[in-house]
Amino acid sequence: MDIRVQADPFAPGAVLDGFTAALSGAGAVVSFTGLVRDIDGALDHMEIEHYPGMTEAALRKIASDAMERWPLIDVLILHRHGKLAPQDPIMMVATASPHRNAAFEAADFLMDYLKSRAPFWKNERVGGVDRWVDATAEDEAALSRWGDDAANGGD
Amino acid sequence: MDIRVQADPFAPGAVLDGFTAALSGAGAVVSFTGLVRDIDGALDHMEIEHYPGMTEAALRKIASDAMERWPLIDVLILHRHGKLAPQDPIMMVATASPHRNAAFEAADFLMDYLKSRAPFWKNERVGGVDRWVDATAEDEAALSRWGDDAANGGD
Amino acid sequence: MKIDVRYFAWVRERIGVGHESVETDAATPRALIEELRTREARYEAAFQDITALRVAVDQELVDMDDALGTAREVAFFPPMTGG
Amino acid sequence: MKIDVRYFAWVRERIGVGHESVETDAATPRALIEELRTREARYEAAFQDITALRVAVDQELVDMDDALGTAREVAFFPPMTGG
Repeated sequence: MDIRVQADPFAPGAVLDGFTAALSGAGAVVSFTGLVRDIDGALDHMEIEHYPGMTEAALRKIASDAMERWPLIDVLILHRHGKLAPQDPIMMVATASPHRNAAFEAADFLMDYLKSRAPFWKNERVGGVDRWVDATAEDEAALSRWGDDAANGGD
Repeated sequence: MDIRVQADPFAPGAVLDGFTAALSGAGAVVSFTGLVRDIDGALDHMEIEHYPGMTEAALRKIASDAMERWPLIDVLILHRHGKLAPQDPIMMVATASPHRNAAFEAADFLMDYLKSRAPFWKNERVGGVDRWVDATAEDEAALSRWGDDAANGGD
Repeated sequence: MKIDVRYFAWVRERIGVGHESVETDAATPRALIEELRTREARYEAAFQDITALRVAVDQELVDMDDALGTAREVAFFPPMTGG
Repeated sequence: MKIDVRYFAWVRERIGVGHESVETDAATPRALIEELRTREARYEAAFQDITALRVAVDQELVDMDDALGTAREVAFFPPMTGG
């Protein structure tokens, strides 16, 4: 299990190759990379706040839950904080398994929990004005797909 | 759309970074890498046969179907043929979308069709004996998840 | 008891500090919020809609009505937006 | 008509060649298989279980009973195992 919370930029390819090289017995590796989206071309930058200490613990919990639930060989979660430019990679998860479906489902699970259960908050500066990104009802609802208690964590 | 059929090895990370660098407006990139599995430590090598000409056309069709079905910014399919060693990357797909779910679902779709509708045949040499890998009923059944005519292609 | 109270995102901005030490006998996060609201307008501004807030006690997500017990650190923040 | 017939994987191995030119009036892939089976034992060995085979006509997957029409290239092979 590899959990990283960092202000520094990262190259998804280097992370993927490092993750893959360390595997033994894997047949399937799935990666998800989140990029800073700039749909209207108006985003100056994004700033991500987090809760040091709790962040690492929350990510470790999410990764452990995935390892318990699927036959995974390894899991990686990397998430940046601080200032990011449009198109910068924000975060990445990777899963490895002997089986394709397990790798896909676990990556999807990691993303659902990471969105709503890890203490990150995105702030976007658009046209010189800062605004906090709102959580969506869909993100919260997505957790019910996995139908367990963790979906009810928090209020 | 980037379709590659090649005998040469490839580094998944370099492919992922190249794919990601060319994107505009993407928020989500999903990659799947298939590795030569060697569960019993007995695999000498794998040899993949394919149908030159038809292979490229079939992969292009599968990628186009995904682009029509989901709001994707780009799709990549890379598949090796020839001789591969245990743990070698066999193939890779990547999808990019503004939306996470579209990127995940499309990558899953590409894999399902690639397994049963692209003209590749795997041969494993185990303990000096060659054997053709059998297609599984599960792989065929997986296509029905997507519920369309293409699932009935072939006899 | 003395609790280190932390604020994040717009909760932090409205209150004006990232964390502070609070002397309280509140039994739950909800009771702690009600106590803080009576202090100054900036707390009222941050805590006016309690359904828009999440809380962690000793760095674990909990419900607003869970017991604070011997908590050392309580954090209030809006729903998380990672990923 | 003259058709380029191609074989892959164990079909190719059993027949002993990767492709050959065949003069035939078969109307469907199934009819072409029945014709080839009568030729030599190696064809019989390759084609004994037609349900284990797939066919492509001019590089597109089709059903065994589809019309060959003016096909130039027909390929027989086992179910594919890519990915």
